[in-house]
Amino acid sequence: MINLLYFARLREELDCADEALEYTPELGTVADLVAVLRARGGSWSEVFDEGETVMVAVNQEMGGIDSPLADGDEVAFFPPVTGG
Amino acid sequence: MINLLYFARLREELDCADEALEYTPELGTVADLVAVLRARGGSWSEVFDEGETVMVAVNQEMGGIDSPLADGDEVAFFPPVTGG
Amino acid sequence: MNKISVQSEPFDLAAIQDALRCESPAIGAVVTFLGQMRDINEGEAVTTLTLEHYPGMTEKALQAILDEADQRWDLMGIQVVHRVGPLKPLDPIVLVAVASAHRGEAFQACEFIIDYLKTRAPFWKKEQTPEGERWVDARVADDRAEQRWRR
Amino acid sequence: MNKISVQSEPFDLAAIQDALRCESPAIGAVVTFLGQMRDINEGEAVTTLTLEHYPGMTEKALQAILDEADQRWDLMGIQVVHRVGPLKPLDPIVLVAVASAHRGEAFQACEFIIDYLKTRAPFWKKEQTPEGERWVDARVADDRAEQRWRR
Repeated sequence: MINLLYFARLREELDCADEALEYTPELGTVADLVAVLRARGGSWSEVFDEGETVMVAVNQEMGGIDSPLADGDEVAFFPPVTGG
Repeated sequence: MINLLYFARLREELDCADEALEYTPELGTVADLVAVLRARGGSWSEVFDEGETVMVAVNQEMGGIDSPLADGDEVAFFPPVTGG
Repeated sequence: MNKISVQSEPFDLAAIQDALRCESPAIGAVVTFLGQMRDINEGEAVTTLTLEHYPGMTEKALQAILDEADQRWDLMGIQVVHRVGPLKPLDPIVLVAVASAHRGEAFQACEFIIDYLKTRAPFWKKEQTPEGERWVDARVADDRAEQRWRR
Repeated sequence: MNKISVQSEPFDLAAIQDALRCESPAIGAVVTFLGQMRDINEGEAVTTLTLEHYPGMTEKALQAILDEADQRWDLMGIQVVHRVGPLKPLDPIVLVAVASAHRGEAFQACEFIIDYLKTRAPFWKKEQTPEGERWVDARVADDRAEQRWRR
């Protein structure tokens, strides 16, 4: 499984805070995962549109589109951070 | 009159915190005043030796060797400051 | 000693600074940054600010920033406190306090930490205004501030 | 509002910062520098530090520094407190707190003020060590720090 988390504006637009996704070897990188999510259509294709700035963390460390994925990973998507 | 003040190490070395000096037109600048003080000899010539770093304030504003003097001025001599 | 706290409760500015500065009589300088809620942003009145974060990752991201500051400068203690949840104008949001023997390093490290926190720690602000709610957009100025420290 | 105080009594760090930051809900950042007495200087133990100053000129010199900071940056209040008289290790010596809408200006102005204070305000430190008393020499590092701001 891959544990997916969504924060802030993304959580609201997707109406989803977290979900568990079946892991398959095709999910080699974050890019593969984003393609799966975008293919869901509706708000998913909007949020993960190529023109949108979405940040990703893999196992609670900042990652990128090329970050490799493995079974059991925690992957979080969120907008650029605005704390401080 | 010119009111003279000495601070910190200078005050201790001269054993003098303040004094009033008769104003004369020959005291055109701080340099003229320093020449008078240096001519006193002893610790005065040491403290105001050319090799020593002495700071001066005229009427409570940082000045220099060329600062003009006038009757009634307050002139203070002190070592480089070390607050903060 | 470094300490990180992410909390919904208010924090005691004086207690944190005193604990930090009294850790060692070799400390000569403490530089503190306090960020607080403004009642206006981009020209609009803001009545409430709500801070969301990513529990677990937040602490790790802050720890990584503090570790990097400790590598770059000779520091004698760092305290970071960040509020989450609803805040009102004048409420403190974040505190970064850095102790060092001399002031130059404390100033640099404190500014470095808040610059990095603003672009790398997973916090998000939502504003309540008379026109409704809105998520705060990341500021380009914060990206630029962070990039100064790259090497 | 700017405020300067030269005093022999201890000061209340929290009260000063709170008074400053609560002056306006348009304030977003408060940067504070606290300098405190170290128990060792140039390798020697220091038991007491005595601060002498030039009453009258001190306040004017500090005011001139604050006026220049206000000209250079868009600030929303500055508080400077400097102790005089005898101090013990861990005693706060000086506090510089600067409020602004955004942090960049508050950081720069705070560092500018302490850098200038160290070379332009008439304070002198005398240290009591086991070997006797000695006047502290001006640090070349402080001159260099001040020169960064020349323009």
